[in-house]
Amino acid sequence: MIVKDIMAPFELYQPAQLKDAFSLLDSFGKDAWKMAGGYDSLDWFKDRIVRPQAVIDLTGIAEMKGIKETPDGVEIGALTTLSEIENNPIIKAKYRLLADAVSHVASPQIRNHGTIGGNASQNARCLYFRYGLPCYRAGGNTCFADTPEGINREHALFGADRCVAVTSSDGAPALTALDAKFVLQSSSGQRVIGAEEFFVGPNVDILHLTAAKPEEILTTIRLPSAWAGKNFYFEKVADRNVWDFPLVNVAAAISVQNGAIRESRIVVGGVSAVPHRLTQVEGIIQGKALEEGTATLAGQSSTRDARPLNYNGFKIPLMASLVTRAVRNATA
Amino acid sequence: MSSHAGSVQAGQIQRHKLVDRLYHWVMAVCILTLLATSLLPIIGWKFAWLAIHWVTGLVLTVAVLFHIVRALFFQKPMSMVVDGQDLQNLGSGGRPGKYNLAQKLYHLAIAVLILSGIASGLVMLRKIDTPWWRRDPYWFSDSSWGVIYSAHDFVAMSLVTMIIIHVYFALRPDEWHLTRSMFRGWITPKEYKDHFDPKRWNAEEEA
Amino acid sequence: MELFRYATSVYGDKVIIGASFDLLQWFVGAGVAAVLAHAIFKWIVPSH
Amino acid sequence: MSDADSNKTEPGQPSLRTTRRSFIKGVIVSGVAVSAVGYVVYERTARRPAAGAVERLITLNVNGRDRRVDVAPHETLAYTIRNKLGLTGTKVSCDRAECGACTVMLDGVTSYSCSTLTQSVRNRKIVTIEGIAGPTGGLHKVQQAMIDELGPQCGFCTSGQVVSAVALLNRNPKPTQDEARRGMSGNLCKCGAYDHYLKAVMRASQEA
Repeated sequence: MIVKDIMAPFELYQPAQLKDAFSLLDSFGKDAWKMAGGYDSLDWFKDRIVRPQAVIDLTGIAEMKGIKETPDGVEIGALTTLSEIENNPIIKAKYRLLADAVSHVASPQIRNHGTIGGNASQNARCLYFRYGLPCYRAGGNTCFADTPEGINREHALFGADRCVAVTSSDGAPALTALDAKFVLQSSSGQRVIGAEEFFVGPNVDILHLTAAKPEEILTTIRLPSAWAGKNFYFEKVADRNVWDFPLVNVAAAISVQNGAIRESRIVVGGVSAVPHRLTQVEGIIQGKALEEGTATLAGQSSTRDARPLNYNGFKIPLMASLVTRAVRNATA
Repeated sequence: MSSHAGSVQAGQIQRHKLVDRLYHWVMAVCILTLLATSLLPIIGWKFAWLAIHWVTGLVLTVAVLFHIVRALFFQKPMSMVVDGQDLQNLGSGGRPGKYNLAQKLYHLAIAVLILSGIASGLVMLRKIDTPWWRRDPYWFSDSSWGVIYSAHDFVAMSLVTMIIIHVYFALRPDEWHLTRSMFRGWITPKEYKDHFDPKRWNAEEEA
Repeated sequence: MELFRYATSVYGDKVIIGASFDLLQWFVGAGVAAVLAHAIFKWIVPSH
Repeated sequence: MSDADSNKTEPGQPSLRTTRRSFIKGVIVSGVAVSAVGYVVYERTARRPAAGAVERLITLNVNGRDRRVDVAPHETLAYTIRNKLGLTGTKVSCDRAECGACTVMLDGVTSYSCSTLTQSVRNRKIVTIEGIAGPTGGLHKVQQAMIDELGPQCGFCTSGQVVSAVALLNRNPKPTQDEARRGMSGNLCKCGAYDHYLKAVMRASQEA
């Protein structure tokens, strides 16, 4: 229920080092809430849907900030703000796809404080879930969106399993297209997983959109050099150009050799709980000449397995158009 | 105990026919699969469990239906029912029939649990998309669904307790003749003489 | 510790949505306890 | 003398009545006093915060001045600057980072103060609409340009619009129309005076 007053009280912790954050997470367990930029977190608190005992403000951890080049690509601290990424010369030169994508997030003020880690890890925007209803994603046993009366124009075309919510991140499809690796750290060590493992669908975990465990912190995102400087395309379609989450967005990274597509990664957001990678389409266009026919073929074949709900059928032609444009217009 | 028809050979007294043993093991695999697919994700091992879970549930349902029909009409259903003699034997220490009191009570408890698990599970199938129908969460009110889910959850957790107890008894040396018979189907004449009351379990007639 | 999981329904009522899975450890414990009790009983009182 | 007459104030004469604004500020000042008393009385008996937990009495750098203020852990910056520091020029409208009325600058970049915890900006330089002025202390050129272009209608979004525009021009003194539109895109105007604000930004950028 929406209560418009100040938030319920919580204890705030501002660790300056990762190890302090881990010990806080270990001692508070389920009662802790990890907060980065805070724009999403504070909405949960204000609506009193999430009432953590302890909020751990990660923004003081210097080791999780900044962009640096490494021998095999670029490392982006999870606390790096979207504005910094958008304006970073290395990202703009080598991974323009990500700079493009994050420049479409929300509004300037939000980009100034929203972090790439928070953007990639943000929870579903399904209005029933955000309203605090006891749906599957909230630990309940029903879905309010996938019903005859449910308003589901923003919901999933692919991979729905009881829950039909989608990922609303603009950064996530771009990171997936760039084959980013996610570094998750906890007091017991670290693991590095690919985007396909980091983002999880409701069939695997109906309560979370990412594989990060409660005691883990997403500290770093690594972009491999394999996709640096390839042909990129990002486009987002939303109801408004500012603030709104994507209805559908597309991020494509295409490696071209002698006018033919050598390899590609095309990822669509807003159509599934995870960034929806078009593995089949990538296979179909591999080796084909980069021309109009290939682009049309990619678009047409992209929506083959779509299962629309009552009100989101419009996403099918929208997605097909975006994929066509991505293949047609991807440039270095 | 001389030769009889079927697979029973000299020196072997048939206890469980192949079809009954198969049923037991099919049920065991189904229940372990159902428990693994439901409880492992809860304790933190996440995987795509739902499809395996409901398909296994349907397999178990068919197996249980088969067992009910077979036990009621083609076997001796009374051999699994607690009778007065069982209670008298509690004091006197007399030998049981084909199944002892503990087995009868265990069977009763498992029957109640699995039948409620299947009943609640079949209703819950209405909440998911299957090849045969689209989900309809409005079949019952929120709280009715909650009660059904609670029943299903309690059955699942109770089955864990029951399986621990079952495995323990199967591993006890003084019950090995029973455990072996669930693999090979027969017991030795000596085991028959030592553990069972021939008046209450006429193995010759049954075979 | 609660026996059930609850949620707030569309109409603002507290509705039951399932059993609490915190109970799982108690069910496992009950099984282990029953096994131990029987084993100790059989150890103290040998069968006739 | 009718009621209507008694509410009239002669033009040009200073009003002796308490204005709505000064009344609200008085309430805020007394509120600060009361909460400070609570701080003195109760803080000694309160348990020491755990390691890493935040202190309540902090120093904020607002508009170039260091201000000591008692801030709860769950307090938003908009709440602190309006209700504790008395800087009511910053407005709160949606309280959900969706309108821009509460825009302030943190280390020169704009932020929605309604959705920022005060405790998380302790070490940053906060600039509110009150801290924006021209070189001689008068109106900032953006403010003058907004008056000239008839930007504000109801005026509720204006302080946010000014802060966004000043931050934009500090970073990019000669924006193109598209850059200006993009820079101002995080501020809603319910009256729909977007073109006026945009023209004002362009006018201010040409004056520099």
